[in-house]
Amino acid sequence: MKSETHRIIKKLFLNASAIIGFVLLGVFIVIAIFAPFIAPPKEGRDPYMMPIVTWTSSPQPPSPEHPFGVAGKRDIFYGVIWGTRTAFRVGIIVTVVSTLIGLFIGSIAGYYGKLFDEILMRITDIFMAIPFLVAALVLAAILGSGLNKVMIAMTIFGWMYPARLIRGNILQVKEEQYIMAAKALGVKDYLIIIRHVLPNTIFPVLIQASMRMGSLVITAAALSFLGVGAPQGYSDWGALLNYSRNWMLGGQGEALLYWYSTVFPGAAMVLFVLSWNLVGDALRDVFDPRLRV
Amino acid sequence: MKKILVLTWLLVFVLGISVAFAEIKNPDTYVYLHIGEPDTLDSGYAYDNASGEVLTYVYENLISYDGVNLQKFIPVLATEVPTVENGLIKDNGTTYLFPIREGVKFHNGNDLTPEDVEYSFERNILFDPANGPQWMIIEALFNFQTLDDLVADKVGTPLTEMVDENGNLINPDDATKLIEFYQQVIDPVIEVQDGSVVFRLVRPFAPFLYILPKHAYWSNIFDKETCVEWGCWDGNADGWWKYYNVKKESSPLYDKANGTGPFKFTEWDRTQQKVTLDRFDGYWGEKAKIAQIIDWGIDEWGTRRAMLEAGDADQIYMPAQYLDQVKDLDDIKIESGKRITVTAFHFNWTVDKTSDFLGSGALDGNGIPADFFSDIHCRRAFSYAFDYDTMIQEVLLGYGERPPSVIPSGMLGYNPDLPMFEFDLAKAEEEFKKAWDGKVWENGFKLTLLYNTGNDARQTACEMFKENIESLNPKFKIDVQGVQWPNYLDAYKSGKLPAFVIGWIADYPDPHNFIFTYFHSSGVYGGPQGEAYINFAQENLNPIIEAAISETDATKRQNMYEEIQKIAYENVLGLTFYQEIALFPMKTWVQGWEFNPIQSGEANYNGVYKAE
Amino acid sequence: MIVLRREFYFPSGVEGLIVLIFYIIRRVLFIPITLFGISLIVFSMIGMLSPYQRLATFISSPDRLKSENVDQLISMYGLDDPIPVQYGRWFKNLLQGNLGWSYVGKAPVLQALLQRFPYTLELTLYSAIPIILIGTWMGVLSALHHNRTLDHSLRIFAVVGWSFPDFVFGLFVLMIFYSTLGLFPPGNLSLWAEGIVKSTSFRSFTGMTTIDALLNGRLDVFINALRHLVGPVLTLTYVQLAYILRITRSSMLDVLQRDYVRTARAKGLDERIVINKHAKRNAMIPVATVSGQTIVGLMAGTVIVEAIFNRTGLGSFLALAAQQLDYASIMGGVLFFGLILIIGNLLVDISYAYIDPRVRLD
Amino acid sequence: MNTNDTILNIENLKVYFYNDYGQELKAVDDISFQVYKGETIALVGESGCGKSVTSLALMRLIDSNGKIVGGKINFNNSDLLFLSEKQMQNIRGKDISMIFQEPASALNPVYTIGDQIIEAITLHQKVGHHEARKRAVEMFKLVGIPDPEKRLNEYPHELSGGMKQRGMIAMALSCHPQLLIADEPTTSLDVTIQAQIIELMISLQKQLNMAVILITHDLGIVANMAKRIIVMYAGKIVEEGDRHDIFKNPCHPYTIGLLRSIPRLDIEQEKLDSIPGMVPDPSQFPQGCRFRNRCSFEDEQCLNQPNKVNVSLNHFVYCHHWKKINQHSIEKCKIDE
Repeated sequence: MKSETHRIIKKLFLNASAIIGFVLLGVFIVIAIFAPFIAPPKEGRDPYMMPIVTWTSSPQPPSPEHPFGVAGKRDIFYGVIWGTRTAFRVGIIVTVVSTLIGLFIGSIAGYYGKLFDEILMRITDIFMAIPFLVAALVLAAILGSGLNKVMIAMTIFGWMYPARLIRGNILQVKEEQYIMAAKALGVKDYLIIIRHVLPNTIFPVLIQASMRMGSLVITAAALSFLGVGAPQGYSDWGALLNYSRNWMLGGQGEALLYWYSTVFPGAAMVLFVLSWNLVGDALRDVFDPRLRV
Repeated sequence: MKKILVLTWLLVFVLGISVAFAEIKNPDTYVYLHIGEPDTLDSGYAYDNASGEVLTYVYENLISYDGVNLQKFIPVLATEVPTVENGLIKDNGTTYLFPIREGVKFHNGNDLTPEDVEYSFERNILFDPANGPQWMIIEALFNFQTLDDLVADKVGTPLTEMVDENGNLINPDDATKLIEFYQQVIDPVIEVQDGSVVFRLVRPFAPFLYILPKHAYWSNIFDKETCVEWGCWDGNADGWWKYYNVKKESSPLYDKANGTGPFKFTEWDRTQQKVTLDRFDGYWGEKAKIAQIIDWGIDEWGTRRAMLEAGDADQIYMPAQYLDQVKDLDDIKIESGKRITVTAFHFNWTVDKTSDFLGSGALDGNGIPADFFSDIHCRRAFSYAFDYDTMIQEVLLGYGERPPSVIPSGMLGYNPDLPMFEFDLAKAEEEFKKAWDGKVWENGFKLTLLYNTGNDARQTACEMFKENIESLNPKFKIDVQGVQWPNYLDAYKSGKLPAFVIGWIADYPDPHNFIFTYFHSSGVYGGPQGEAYINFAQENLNPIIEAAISETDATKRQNMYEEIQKIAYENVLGLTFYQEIALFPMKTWVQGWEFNPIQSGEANYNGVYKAE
Repeated sequence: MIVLRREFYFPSGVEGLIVLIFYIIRRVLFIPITLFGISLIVFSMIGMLSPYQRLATFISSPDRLKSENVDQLISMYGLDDPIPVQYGRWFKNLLQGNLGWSYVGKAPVLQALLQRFPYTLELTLYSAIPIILIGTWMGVLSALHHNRTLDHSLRIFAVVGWSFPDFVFGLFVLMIFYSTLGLFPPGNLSLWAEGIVKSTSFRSFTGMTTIDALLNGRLDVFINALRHLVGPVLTLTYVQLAYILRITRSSMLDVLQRDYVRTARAKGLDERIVINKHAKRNAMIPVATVSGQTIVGLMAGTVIVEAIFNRTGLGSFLALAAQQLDYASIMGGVLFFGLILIIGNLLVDISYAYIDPRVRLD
Repeated sequence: MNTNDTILNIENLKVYFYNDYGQELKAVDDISFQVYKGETIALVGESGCGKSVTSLALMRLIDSNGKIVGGKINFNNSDLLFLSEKQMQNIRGKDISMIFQEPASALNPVYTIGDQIIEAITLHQKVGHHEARKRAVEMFKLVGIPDPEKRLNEYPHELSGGMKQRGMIAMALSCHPQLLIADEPTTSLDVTIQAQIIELMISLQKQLNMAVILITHDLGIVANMAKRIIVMYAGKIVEEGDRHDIFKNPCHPYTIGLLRSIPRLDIEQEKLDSIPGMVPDPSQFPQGCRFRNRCSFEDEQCLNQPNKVNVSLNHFVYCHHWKKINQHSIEKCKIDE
């Protein structure tokens, strides 16, 4: 077994994009953990709300006490740092919950097949046929706006992708001999699923989950653009970008006058998504049995 | 093979490059970009700016203001402005006589007749759609807020109970009653009298002329013939109720218009929120200088601004906070104008029990009781805790003024020397200590302030309250929440908001329009201020408001309105934040532009033209 | 992991045709059930709203609304009826082909949808071409240079596109190509071109301006329409590119391992033919499915691009309807999209059988 | 068999691979042998002994992480290692062609079997599609595929294993190559089909006077088809000779071990003899003779590389103690044909 893990680790670190991915992710994790020290919140205040530093709403250029400048009356640096925590919170909770739901439904549909498969897959098709943005907007109106309400919407309309993936994999794995053998031995169904079926089909789901970790941040940003999701002033990159979009064309003839209000949150978001994607790619290259190159 | 395909595709795209800058684009078309699109083109129903700015130039009114002077009228479709002196206002201000101009043509060639004028007003009154503007005319002529109330008073049962929702009588023999109602109550009030139209008011109504001039699109004059042909009320006494409060989209005038104004209605492209008007060459008066108007709703600020810079737009709507983006660009100039509008902060004296913005619902540090603001000290403490000057200087970038109360400057009843609230945290602390005999200061409180997302000024106002009040006492907690418009409306209209920021744009430049709206118990903002306030208003405000409306002597009305504003100040009924000065960025090649404080749009379409 | 989505067998000749027709009938029969399911879910979501919230879309000047008007309007539009009754009323109208009035589109819902559909279709098709072409081209390139600099740089380039919120990138494109260079303006058409399109002499065949312009022989209008398409297409392409690239890359990597590629080489075929003819044809199978999904996904996903570039389209119509809770438009729009999505998937599955003979349509 | 009609002469061929750890795997380490026109030669050995790699090296189709580090491959008196890729492509499929073990995955699933054969024919024989199709039908008949017209239009997944292998053979021989490399052609087929394929290959070889390199680990097939046998172990040739020499008079312990591990019908055997130990890891081949750690006759002399010893005409062995071992095996058991 040793040589196998050795081979994987070696393989991971040979691949340049994997290194970039892991390093970036490490940086973000560190920032997220040490956010209270890097950007200390005012006591008694919700740490996720960026502190108000001025009342004029036009952005101010970077200055010593606001290294990333001011946008929407608030300090961008604080927003970007705490935005890392928001990104992880949104990413992890939504991905984990929706993947679990997806796994549950997908494995039942895939493993038991026939009637289960037909019904569950029809339900999945229905959920997939509803355009996500519309569903999220209506849900936000019902639950009220704010980031956690939007997370619920993303979960309710996010489980279908892992479900379809796991079902497809299970359909394939189900035909393998070792599953027949386990059945022949009289092992109970749910044990077969957990011990035999899932371990062999989990990798693609993990890889897909890592990709979705990144993309959720973008979906949240899109929802902020539509006026739902994190309110202005909340440390969320999407909210920050939603504010700075009105200043992106610059001013007084200088197209890049307010560059900082877009560049810092934008860069944070791009690097965050990039890291997850590169990690996902690296994992797939290593774990996908086919790609033993 | 693939690379070639991609390259050809790119080549085709770039083919049509033509650098277009500097010289005037579309010289005889005026392109104005704003947000949203008209709600309807039926003047009887329309009650929003986007509709107003189109209707104002397609239809015309009996009279108009004399340019930007809102105290003087000039005749339009009427040949003379009725005054007591010229004998056209009689019976102590209850009878108004308008001689109708001849030789005026509608866009489809029909002639303007006095019957058209009578029909226009009667049709709108009998239409009186919910949330429509007709309450102004019904209040002026009949002293009732809605046709429903008028019918209830005259016939005995409200109209809504006699007619089902698709316009049929629930009990057929009510028909005779309703026909009589029309013949005896409505018809005699607006009569054609050899070439003129006579209005008979039930009691003197000082601002009656203010409801009729240009920009008051609810008093537009239709062509009876065309309206009947398109399917509106046919003018007979029988069956008028079929057209009462019909759904907005089923009105025949929803997307059609045939007026006498300087512009013809050409097209309303609802996939692009774009209205196109073309100059009406058969116009009786001085023709418009520009040939075509494009009134276009583009909601994304970045896109509007880019089109202005590139010259594809001549004028755009700009929220104040983006001023320094367009300030010193060479081919763009910025005009400004003070609208007759006031943004104020009001309290709900008895919040609806089911509201989830009360927290625990008691003075225990994480909530407020439903009648928190019925205690004057709480209201006064809030009045000291708001930094009015910073709001104007920093948030509105100096483009705003502070009227003492709800009556904006430039109108009767406005008096800058009336007492004003000032920002003084020390006094705020004193008041909080006195509130609810000390319990507020001891246990603290928590309340939620709501704003509708996208409205930067209202959001900043809430955040200012939060910063200042929370700095007084750590036990004070104010939660600021942004919600989508439907949710804001739900909370505000059902009385769930403890306090709210709201603005009012003048229907017509008369103090009654503001005072009634803000302070009268059945005014638009009366309801949401809660039970306790309605009782307070009924006792000490309604009488004066109603008296002031029927007082014809200007100086007496001025004192009455000042009296009302003093009461409002002493009882801290509302905190007026600002009267906004709007900014209008446009290309330097725009000439003849003029701003009228009462207009609903942002450009005088009949006066603008484009020249270097 | 390349998973064959479903088992389809498509024998050639007449026998195949019969199997195909039966398969289509079976799938088509499912459409009403799925659409019914969608309408139930969406309506129950809307049903959870309070009548006040749902009132918003019916009134135009909310800050002038009087309290007594509120109850009158609620009963007029039947917002306080029990949910099943409202659904029943909506469903009855649906059966008569009347989807109700759209307050957002200011027209009957069906008409509003049909007016906007050609614009979205046009933008989707024009974006699909570069997305799929460049996506597959880069995917193959990066597979052939597995884990070498070209592979990494292509992937990072594409992922950066994917990780950019499209409204940020859209505004960049607008700033560069329109504000500074003045090349590619937003909107559907320039004013003069729109004048021509709206004139009676211009016949509208498909509703898609570029195609209609060609059919009407108006090359200048065609070019102008294309110029207005560049901005949104550029944005959509760069944002959607990464997905196609990744699928092509991993599918290509998998195929290059296969024995038949080695057989092809052993036959003495030139490397280019081995890659383009033998390897690519197999690698494109999963890509075809994904491209089908991307095209259908684009239909709903162009909301933000339509807003930034001020283009008419279904996406922004639906988003506006959802924001204002205009339930008739939401219901109509969601069913319309459901139909497009299902038919789109059906077409993808059928094309699947053509591309991959192993696939059986049973 | 005179030397001038040698069509293939491999001298000191070395093919090394580099794995993820950067270690060098000497898969084929200094191999030399000749192939004569119209002769079938068998490369025999356990899997991983380098026989497939040798064949791929011949076709210059080594995977990206491998390299031909030394030696010469003379084919029709030109060294294949110095040919350009273009020249090599002319040879592949025309002069030398190859068939593989897994017919199921060796044919491209998305093209009909007809397309794939016609492609090879049109590539090398510069004939029109119609003519190529005619020749493909002929080839199908030659390899015994019934109803060739219909079969041509079918996809690989519609054919049985045996049928696919026949298709492969038809494709390989469609341009009448001088040398056919058959890499475990029958391994994945069931026994009855195996016999048919072997008969087919034998008859085709005679008809087309074609040299065949048969790569297999199944000595049964070798006994039927091959004239000369080369036994390989851990990347090296350990013994080479005519069929008679190898089966009758094996000298290398590994060859003997192999022969003894074949189940025999004609004699009573309670237990099969198997060679103790495992094939060494290619990254750590033992010093000197690579079989020594599994050889019961091992001594310190085996530490240095055994050189090529000529036992008799055309019979060579690479072992210091071959005489002793040979004697020992003759006494131990009579092994007949």
